[in-house]
Amino acid sequence: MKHLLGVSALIAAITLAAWAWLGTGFDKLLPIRASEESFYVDRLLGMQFYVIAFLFALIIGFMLYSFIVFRRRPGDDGDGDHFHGNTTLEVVWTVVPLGVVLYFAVLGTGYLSDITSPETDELVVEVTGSQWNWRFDYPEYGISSAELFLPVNRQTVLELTSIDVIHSFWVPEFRVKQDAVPGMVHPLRITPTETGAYVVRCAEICGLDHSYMLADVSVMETADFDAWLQSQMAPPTGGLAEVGAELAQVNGCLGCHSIDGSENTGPTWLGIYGEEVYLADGSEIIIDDAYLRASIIDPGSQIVAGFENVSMPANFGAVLSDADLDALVAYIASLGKDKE
Amino acid sequence: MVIFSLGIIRGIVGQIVGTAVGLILVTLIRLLMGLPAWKAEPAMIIGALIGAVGFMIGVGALSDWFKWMGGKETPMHHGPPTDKPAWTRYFSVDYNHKVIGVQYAVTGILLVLVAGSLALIFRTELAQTGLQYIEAATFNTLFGMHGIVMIAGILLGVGGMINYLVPLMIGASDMAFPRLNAFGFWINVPGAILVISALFMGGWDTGWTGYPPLSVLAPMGVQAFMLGVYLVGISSIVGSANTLVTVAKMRAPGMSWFRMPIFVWAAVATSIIQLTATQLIGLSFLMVTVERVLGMGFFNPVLTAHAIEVGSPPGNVVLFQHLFWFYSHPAVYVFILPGLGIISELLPVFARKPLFGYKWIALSSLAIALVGFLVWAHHMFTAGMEPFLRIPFQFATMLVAVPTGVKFFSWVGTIWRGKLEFPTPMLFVLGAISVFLIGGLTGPPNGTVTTDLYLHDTYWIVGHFHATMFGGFIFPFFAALYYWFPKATGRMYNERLGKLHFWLILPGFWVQSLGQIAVGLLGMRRRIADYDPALGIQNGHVWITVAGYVIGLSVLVMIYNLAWSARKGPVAAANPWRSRSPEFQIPSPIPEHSYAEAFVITGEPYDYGLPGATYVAMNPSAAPAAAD
Amino acid sequence: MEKKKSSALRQSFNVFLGLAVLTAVEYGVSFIEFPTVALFIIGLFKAGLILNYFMHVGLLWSDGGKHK
Amino acid sequence: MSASAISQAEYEQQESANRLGLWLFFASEAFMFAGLLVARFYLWGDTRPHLDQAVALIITAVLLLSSYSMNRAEVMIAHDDRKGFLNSLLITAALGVVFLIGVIGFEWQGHIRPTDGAFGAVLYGMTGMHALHVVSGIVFIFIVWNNGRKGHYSADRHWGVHACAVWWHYIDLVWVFFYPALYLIGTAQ
Repeated sequence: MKHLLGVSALIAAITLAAWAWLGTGFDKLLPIRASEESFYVDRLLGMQFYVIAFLFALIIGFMLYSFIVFRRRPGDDGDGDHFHGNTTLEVVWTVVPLGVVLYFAVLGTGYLSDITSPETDELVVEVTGSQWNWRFDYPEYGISSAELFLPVNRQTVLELTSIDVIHSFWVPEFRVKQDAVPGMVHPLRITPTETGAYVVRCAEICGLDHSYMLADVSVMETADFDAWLQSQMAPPTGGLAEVGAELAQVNGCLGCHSIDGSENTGPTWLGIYGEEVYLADGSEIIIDDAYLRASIIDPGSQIVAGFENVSMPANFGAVLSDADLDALVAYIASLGKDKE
Repeated sequence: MVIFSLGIIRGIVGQIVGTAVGLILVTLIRLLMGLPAWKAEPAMIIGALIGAVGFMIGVGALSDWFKWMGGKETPMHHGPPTDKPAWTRYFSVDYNHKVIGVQYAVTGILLVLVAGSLALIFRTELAQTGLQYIEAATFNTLFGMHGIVMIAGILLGVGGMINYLVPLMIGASDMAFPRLNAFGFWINVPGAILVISALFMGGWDTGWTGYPPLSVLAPMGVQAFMLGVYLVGISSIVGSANTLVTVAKMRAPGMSWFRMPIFVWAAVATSIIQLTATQLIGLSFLMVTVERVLGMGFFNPVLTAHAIEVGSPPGNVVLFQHLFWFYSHPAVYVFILPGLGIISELLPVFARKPLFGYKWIALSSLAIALVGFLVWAHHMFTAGMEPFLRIPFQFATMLVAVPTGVKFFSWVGTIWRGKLEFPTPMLFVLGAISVFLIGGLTGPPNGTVTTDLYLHDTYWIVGHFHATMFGGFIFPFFAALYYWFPKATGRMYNERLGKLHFWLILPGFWVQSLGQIAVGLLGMRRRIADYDPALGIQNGHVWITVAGYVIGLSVLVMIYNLAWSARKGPVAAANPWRSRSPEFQIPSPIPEHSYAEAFVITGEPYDYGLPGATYVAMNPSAAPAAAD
Repeated sequence: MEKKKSSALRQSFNVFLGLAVLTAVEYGVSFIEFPTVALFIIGLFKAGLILNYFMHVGLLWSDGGKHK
Repeated sequence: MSASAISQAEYEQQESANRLGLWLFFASEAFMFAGLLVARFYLWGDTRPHLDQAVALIITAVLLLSSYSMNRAEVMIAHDDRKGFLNSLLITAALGVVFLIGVIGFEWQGHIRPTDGAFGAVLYGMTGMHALHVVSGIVFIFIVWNNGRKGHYSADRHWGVHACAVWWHYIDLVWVFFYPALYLIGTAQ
């Protein structure tokens, strides 16, 4: 009995110290909360941390106490007390933890439905991942962007997909994440609560430049967001080549194809138009409009020598319209002329 | 040539010859079919498979079976080779389970060292933001290689403990199938060679999980890695079948299921998982292989024109994850259950008390193994599987906490009111409990969908996972090495160096683990070569890296200690720990044929502190016959 | 001895006949609207016949394996 | 192995361990075959490709017949009829070869190619994996036949024959589930 009192006091002391530390320090363990979802996640995580702190104290308390009080004294090589177990205790420490985990599972289920349920008047943003680029489309407004702009305090449903490998959309300040899977569209609902600048970080290993698969996020006041929409919906002022430059940016072409002649994963676009090049199969061709169009739609068909091991997503044909292709080709052609 | 008397040398030559044969064969077939003669990947696959067979033929693991096929008899040879030095048996096919156990354990330690060194390379890179020492492509290969070599090393370590200990503990003369046992060990060697050779085939950038479509697009190294895993998987399957038959059929008289040493229960639970689930990682990797080589689109969402014409549905990348995790989740229980068995085995000895709640601990191992089959999809909460599946898998996952908790509480019950002594094995057991506690308690937040949506694919998971592996395998494995060292070598290790090892690795690991958890909470993603300093995780990474080096140093201390003590250490007593277990009732080192005469079990295994209680009656012919 | 042999051969043939009939039934069942469950149940029956008569699964239990 | 040096009791004890080991291997393989079935239902759902039903029925019948002849072989050796045993074995192997010809020579020459999306992948994956096991069974039969020819088996000691037979039936058992999954369940596209 004396021992049980002692160990209880030790456990209580460790638990209270841990709880006191959690009370002040929990928020510092995590990034700021910038979405409604983040408050749900943090509340559940906080509750779990308090229980974890107690369980940690429970086991460590018993162990520390035993090390000190039940250690073998020098010269004593006798045995400990002989008891085999206690069925009541075993049942208790099976049933009580069962109750606790079930409680948390039920709680978690409720929270999950809170953070995944749709609201009316959602803003729809289509998010497309590709190696190593994020592209954001606003289908209601016909806008594409390389940066994610969101209005504050309005639920947005991100419809995630990928055109090559699996990526994962994650903004730590928003907490929730969802994989962008090729061949599927998965929704992720976010209601930003703080204006400011954040970063999308790809959370699923997606190849060479996975670490750098980032995109800027800007959460704005509703009026600012509307203004941004208006500016984007205005018809393009520049020529076809400017539209193409924009498209190259949004679709992540420039991740692999440089426009200044520097070496990268794919061939540089500088001065490429009108050039004679050797293909991987040894034949020689001239890079013209037809070749460029064909290579965007089916990159594997005519690979330039030296780039045999590079794989470009094979389904840009599905995401780019004919007009888009014209603009892109015009843009590449404009880079060719500069060199001449 | 004297050197060819070593099986392993013949095996490697066999693997080289076999690989060459495979390369030539594929090239010839392609020529005959009128295709371009050289295509690297099919040639490499066939070469690797024939190479593996070549290794097994060369090392001599198939010789007896070939004779059986011809109807010849092959008497079992037991004992050191007669025509060459005794140490050569460790480098050749040997059928004694104690030799095979040592082969497993030493190879396992070697692989763990390789994998740990790889980790230190990319850990050094991560100490600062930006890329200083290695390129992103190298980094990506290294963490995948670290993962899979570590897994192979741990599987071999588990195999070492089971092969060495299970027959000794149940009083069997050997494993049920000694030749299969040797085969099971040796197939790991070409497997490991293949995995490591991936480094020279362009590496791969998918991590050890090999998710398609990335693994379909990755360099050829991914193929070598998957084939290597396939071979290691064969070892798991035949080894576990062997263990289960041994335990079922070869227990000493009087040893009922609930009188077995508790480690045997852990071995049974582990073997059940290995026997069955391993098939599915093999299948999932095989599917990736045929998709890469033959274009079979299990996981390809894009259809060809002809596929649309015949009305085929597309492939589905999530299918891979279901198949893969059906093994790879239970696999972590394969790693930890034997470790937890070691903890339960050693605590009573050093607390001088019966194991608290023997039956509950025994059955909790089975419960963990069985529930472990129902939780795989908790790795896929964000993966885009059917959303309704998330809830049942969340509940099933939380259930794992219950039998795990039973173990913790029973351990506490075992040391409570004991007379604790703290030699190195006991220190490692207690350290294991503290480390596994971190791993266990960080589990439920990942098992709950809502919080996992944040924690998934962050360093929190890395911290959680390493804590379960160190607490569930590495620490108990070290405890086992020190504890059974006198039985295996007949000499004692150096206690001072043992304690130095412990007092380096314990704080080292705590810092590393808590550091990983902390940077993960702040937003550090897994598997990235470079991170954003704006997250405020730079200092955390420095701590983790330094701690990683301390852990590495401590392991070197252990290796020096064990290698030196095996030859120069003081001669060990038969039973240095005053254990009741059968293997401690016979001389150190254990003779070639462990038990001169079969023993009889007459009592409970852990009756420390009960005067006059016997467990093992070593001379049954002299003692009164026991009731069976 | 010869008697036992012929009875064993007869049993073997009867099991074969049973399996053949069940396969024919399977083929017929596949033309009804939702055959999956029915096919699965017939499959289990066939598996049971093979396991019991052809593979002698019972030997696993009957031959003991205890130390003699 | 026909080790005459050991007693009948020892032989039976070893056989009992062998049998358990073999069945554990079956349990293991069952998970792999189940994984293929899972892939089929996950990817195909309630559809299936148009396949040649006649070929399917014939090869299924051939495999069933081979199971019957394999069972006969085992009954024969259990009653010391060596000639009948060897003949039945050869018939079984021949039927196995016919099955392989059916799969590779006819089924695989249909309009579905391996590269045809989920249809091609699953069809060739399942039949290919099964055919690989049939090949292993035929090799096993020839080893047993060769040893049987040399008189290595007796009514009391024929574990090798038993193992071979059970392995062959196991391959048939897998086809019991593969056949409806590939050819009968779902709507043909």
